[in-house]
Amino acid sequence: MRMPKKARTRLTTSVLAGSASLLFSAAALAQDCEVKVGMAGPLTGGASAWGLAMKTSMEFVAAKHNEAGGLPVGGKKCKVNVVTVDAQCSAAGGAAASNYLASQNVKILIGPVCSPETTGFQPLSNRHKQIFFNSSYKADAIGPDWPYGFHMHQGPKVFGPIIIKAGKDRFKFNTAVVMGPNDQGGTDSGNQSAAIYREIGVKTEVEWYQRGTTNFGPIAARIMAQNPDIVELAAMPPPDVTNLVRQLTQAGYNGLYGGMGGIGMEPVVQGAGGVEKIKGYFWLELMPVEDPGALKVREDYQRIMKSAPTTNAMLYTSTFAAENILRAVSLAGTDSDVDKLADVLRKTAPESEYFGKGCWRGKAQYGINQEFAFPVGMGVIQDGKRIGVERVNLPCES
Amino acid sequence: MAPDRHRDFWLDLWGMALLLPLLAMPLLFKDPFILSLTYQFAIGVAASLSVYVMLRMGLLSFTVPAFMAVGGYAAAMLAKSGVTEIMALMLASFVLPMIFAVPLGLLVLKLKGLYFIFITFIFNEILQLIIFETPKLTGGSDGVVGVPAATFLGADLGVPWRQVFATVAVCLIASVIAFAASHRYRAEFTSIEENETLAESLGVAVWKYRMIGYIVSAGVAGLAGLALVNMLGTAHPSSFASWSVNNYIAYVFVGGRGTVLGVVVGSYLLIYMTNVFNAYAHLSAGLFGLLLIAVMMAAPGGVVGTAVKLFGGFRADKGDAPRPAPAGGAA
Amino acid sequence: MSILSIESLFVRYGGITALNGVSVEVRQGETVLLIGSNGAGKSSLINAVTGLVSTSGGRILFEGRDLAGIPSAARSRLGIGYSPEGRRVFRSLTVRENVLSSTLGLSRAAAEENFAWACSIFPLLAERAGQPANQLSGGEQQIVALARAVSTLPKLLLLDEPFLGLAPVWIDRISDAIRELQRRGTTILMTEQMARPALKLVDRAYVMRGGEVRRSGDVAEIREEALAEEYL
Amino acid sequence: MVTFVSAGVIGLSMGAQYALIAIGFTLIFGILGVVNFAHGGFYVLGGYLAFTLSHVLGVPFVAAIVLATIATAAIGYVVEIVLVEKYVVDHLATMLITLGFYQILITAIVVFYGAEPMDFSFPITGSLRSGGIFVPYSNLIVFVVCGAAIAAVYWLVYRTRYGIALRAMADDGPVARSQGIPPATMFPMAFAIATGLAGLTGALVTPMLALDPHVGEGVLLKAFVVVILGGMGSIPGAMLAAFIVGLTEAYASVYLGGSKGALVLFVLVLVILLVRPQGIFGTEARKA
Amino acid sequence: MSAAVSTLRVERASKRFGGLKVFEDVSFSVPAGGVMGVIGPNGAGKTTLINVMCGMLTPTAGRILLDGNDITGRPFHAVSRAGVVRSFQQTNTFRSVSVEENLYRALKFNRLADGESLRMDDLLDEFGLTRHLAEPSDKLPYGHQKMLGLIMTLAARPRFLLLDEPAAGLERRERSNIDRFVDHARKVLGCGVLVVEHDMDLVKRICPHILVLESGRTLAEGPPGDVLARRDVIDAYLGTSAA
Repeated sequence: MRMPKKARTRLTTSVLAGSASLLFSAAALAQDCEVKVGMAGPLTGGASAWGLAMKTSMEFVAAKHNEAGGLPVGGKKCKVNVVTVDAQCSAAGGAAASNYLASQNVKILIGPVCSPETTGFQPLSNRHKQIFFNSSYKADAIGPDWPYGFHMHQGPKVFGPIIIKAGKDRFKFNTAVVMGPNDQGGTDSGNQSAAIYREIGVKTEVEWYQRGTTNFGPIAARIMAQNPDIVELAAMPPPDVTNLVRQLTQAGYNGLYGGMGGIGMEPVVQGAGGVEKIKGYFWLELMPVEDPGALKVREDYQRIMKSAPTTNAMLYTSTFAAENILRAVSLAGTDSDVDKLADVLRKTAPESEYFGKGCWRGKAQYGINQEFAFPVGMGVIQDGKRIGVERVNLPCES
Repeated sequence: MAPDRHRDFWLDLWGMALLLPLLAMPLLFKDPFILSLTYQFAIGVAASLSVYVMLRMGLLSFTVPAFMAVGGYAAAMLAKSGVTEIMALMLASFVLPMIFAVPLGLLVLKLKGLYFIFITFIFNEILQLIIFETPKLTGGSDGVVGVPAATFLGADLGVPWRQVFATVAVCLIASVIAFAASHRYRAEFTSIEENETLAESLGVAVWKYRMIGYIVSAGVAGLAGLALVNMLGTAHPSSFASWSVNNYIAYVFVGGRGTVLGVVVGSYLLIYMTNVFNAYAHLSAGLFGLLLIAVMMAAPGGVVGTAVKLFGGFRADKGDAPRPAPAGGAA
Repeated sequence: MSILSIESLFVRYGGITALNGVSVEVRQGETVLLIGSNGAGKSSLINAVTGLVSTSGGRILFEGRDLAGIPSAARSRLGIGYSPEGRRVFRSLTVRENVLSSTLGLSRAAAEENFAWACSIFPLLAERAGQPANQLSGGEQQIVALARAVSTLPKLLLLDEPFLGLAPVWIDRISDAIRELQRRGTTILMTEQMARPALKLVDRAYVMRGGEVRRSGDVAEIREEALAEEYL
Repeated sequence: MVTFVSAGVIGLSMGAQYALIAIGFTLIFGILGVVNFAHGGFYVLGGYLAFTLSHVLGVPFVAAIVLATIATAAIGYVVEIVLVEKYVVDHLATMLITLGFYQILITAIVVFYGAEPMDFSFPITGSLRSGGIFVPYSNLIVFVVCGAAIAAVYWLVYRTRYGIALRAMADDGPVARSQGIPPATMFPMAFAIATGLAGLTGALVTPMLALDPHVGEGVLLKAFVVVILGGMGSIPGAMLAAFIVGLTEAYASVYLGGSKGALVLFVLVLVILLVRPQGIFGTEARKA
Repeated sequence: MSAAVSTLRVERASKRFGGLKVFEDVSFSVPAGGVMGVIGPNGAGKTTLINVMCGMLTPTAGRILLDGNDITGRPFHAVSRAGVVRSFQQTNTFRSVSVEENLYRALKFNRLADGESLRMDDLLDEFGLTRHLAEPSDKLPYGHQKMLGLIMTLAARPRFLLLDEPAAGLERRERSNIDRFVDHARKVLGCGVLVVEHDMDLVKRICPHILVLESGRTLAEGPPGDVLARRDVIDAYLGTSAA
């Protein structure tokens, strides 16, 4: 959990960093070798927790290389610069972000995050030839239409059946309510989860609420009236999860929770008021967060960035994506020849200093093999006890 | 003659003239950032002119995103159904919002001040919810995606520079309509704003002009919606979010609420700064807020309004002409 | 001794010269009347003293102190009570609240004591204490406005058109109330168009017209025929 | 039946919270004529201050809430003097200025605390139960505190001379000044009371709901809805409308779902306003 | 265009606001080309009477007839178009714009092609406004603003003018401008004029016929010489008291 101890220093540093980068970008940085990578995502507004987690992860990996003297590119060691842009969680913002990064000659980036952003970004990525690693749960997050689009983690369609099946085996549930906000970010993920629950024979209702709902009391009462065995929370942003679980707990809800989309453990535990209050929760971790590699990420982050890493689950996947982006630049010997970069990416299996090797997948679902296939984690809380996060291997397709 | 009327006309004309270079931008530049700014400018100006038209009568309308959505979705659905001719799209996205404006206008135009603001704001919220609740018609929260590029007399406008050009052209037409209407009815509009009772005593049918203004404002917003949809290839609810109207209103006020030039300058300034700020990640919103406060405190009449006040001779306080009664005054 | 002396005061707004070098004197303990028809500048003068309109020339001395630059609220606290033209009671407040509204500068005990005192002069206040002021008749509202103005025990009471729009029976009642205040030693500067009832209440009068003082003097010197001439 | 009663209980609890937020909002409007776009921001600020005090500095929860309330009030006081006072005659300028301030405030919170939701929880958990009907203790406490705060505001506004002065100010500013009511102190005080109420609500409610930098927007929207429904500037109107909105939202959400429930609420508000444009307790449409 | 026996008639009109009655059962008529004065102490209901006649307010009872046609309840602007035009007590110009723009607007709002020249220029010259055409109207001396507002009413080609305290705020020497304005309106447009006024000299000068309102009732009616000498009228102004 983040404490505001160093808040003042952080404010000062970010203001300084802001003004410094203003100066530098103006002076066009006359250094002999520089690599530019980008980040686009929601940096302001309600979804900014995700965007900011991605941003800091990208900056962390870049700083790590810079600390080691630079990223080796074609025999030289290059300074890594991260260009970030706020895509504002809207389609127009996504499009503007693509244009902005193109004008900054950024050809490879991490993001966008929100489904609307991705909707706006995708068509322009073709035009500007930008490799982007998006993390949306859009049904067509990647696809043959956007050859430079990569997906930095799998969607519910991939891990969902495995984890929900495992969950069902463990907890035996027959009725489910899938919750989500009534915008694209919510419905994309919610509908996919609902489909999977239905596929394995669980009677499933979908409940949409208005984005910006401040009090989930009434919705909790509605769920209580439906009396499901399990409430699936994956489509909700973390504060909403906490809010809903709190209301459900108080309403005397005694059922299970599912977290099929990377919300992690904290929001549910926060909401329930402690692990011991939860009858059963199984959730997806986009990375196996209890592997030693994950702990190492946090350690290194703290050391290099001089601040605590975010609690957001996106930290690990973003770090993984950032590592692979820089690795591809290094291998391809360029940060601007997009086709060469894409080629390198497709041909080499993804690999991480922290998490080891992965592979590519996506052909069957999206028609294009550009999604990281990497073991995910399945976390379980049962009868008030944290059972742990176990590694779940996902099939490669390459 | 009347120097003030003419000066305002010239200021408005200068505003329109400042829009023309936007047409040249796609021909001259390839830099995507410049092109991106170009179409954002064009759409921003058209949307804020929709606010401006109503503001000429002293009404601050928050319905702009809703009308933009009506126009944008109309165009998207039409294009999806195979009609991609931009003239037809423009007709649809101009006329349909105007038709919507008639019953809405009958409902709200008797209101004034904050009640008008709040009710028009509620329209936006309702529209967002209606879009969500009608997935068959509007694509719900996913919006209408894969909208084919518009054509002009059979020529494909999908090529990037043409797309920007077409967007700018649509917005320019919208701006000309707003400009023309605000001039055709300038005397009536500004009289209603300044002294409604006197205007009425001289025979002005106030409700009629309010309705005309509202309808024109709706049509102009609809065209801006078309431009946005054409640019993104998507009619997406996030493009028409309620809070986006705050931006358009800020453009008008920061530039100067009295003239088209003010609207154009405000839009250019704030859209450019937003793009610059967006690179400052999570600080961007705060920087925008700082800019807003700085301008409102340093130049309460907006940039143009204040410049006119400083350099523009006798007709000083046009930019912020009729100040509302002081708080707690006889209400 | 002069409690209020106004020296060649000018007030201009919106192109109108409302006061054109007017001098008025009010001495401790007396009641002075400003009389004249609409637009004579009576209310402008009163409002210049309360600070609600700004002056563009001349001086206003209250107990020898120049009021220039002192905000309206502070003038009230110096001891200037004011009952505005048209009464302007706080419509959403009750009668009691109206009377207490001006007592912010006093201690609670003092405020309550003064309210009780006002009730003793105007029994109506006690009867209607809890009623919203907008439910009262014009005459009753005038009583409330008067009570509001005197509940701070001001050194000088400014009374702007207390009879405006009132029926004769109410004019008498308001007159009685003013007499009661006089008995208790209140110094009053009042304006009125209704010359006859007003003149019965005052020691001296200034006849105003077109922003200027046309004549002034003791009540005996102001003849009715002359007044009729000013009006009709 | 159980659901019906539960929804009612929840609706009342939400109504109390909305009332507290909306009273402040309407107070500022009624007295200064300012639409405070930063009102939701003060709610968020109250939450973060209470969180910092109680969870970081270890101040007892009750004291943390009191301190957070006082601090938001103090900040509101300063904001009025520095940003609002000079532009108070121009509704539109103050609208944009408070909007700008809101954005700065939220950005500062993101910089200090990050965008992640805080682990801020109410010290008391559990529910009062009876035959399937439940009332969470936290809700009960919030309801009681909100009720007490509303009563306190009511007392302040309707039973003290200070409150009389505030209402007199809202009723007829110039006459109020002439009766010795100084705007230079009343305006910032009114602003401080209002922002203090928002801060109190935030401090009290965010541990029960959720605390992240952006929860203020939904709150501001609710304040809008309540205040127009009740009549701009009317405190009793805001109280009544808050409960109408709370109950409507609760019942519509429970029986129709969250999304349709919101639609029902907005349409209801629209219909009421078309029948009674000045709001339930509004007297006349004030020009802006 | 003006009919031979054109009149503006108020028939048994009453107006109340809630429980408060402003005037009751007032009847009179203004003949074309005639000038009628309405006087009375403050609060007598004079301005409300004009508001009712011009369509800004609807009377609680009674009718307003223009040439025998009922115009009661017609919208304000429509009454103006029909030829019953009012002026305002306070400044009655568009303050932020120039004199010329004010006149331009007034004419633009009433594109009435027919009819002889309004000869507004004569009045502008006469009242010294010609050299101020380019100035914003709120920078003019009050007297000029007031006259400008009156001239603007002519643009509507009124057949009946309702003047609400035209002389209020004017300096003594400027008041004869009102006489000339009324004269002009009658000569050029054949206007009937109703004047609410406190300046009795002016009333005596221009009104052959006056009506005295007191507390919402007609107290007296007739030629000013007779009416103003009446005891009850003097009492109404100076007040009476039982004491």
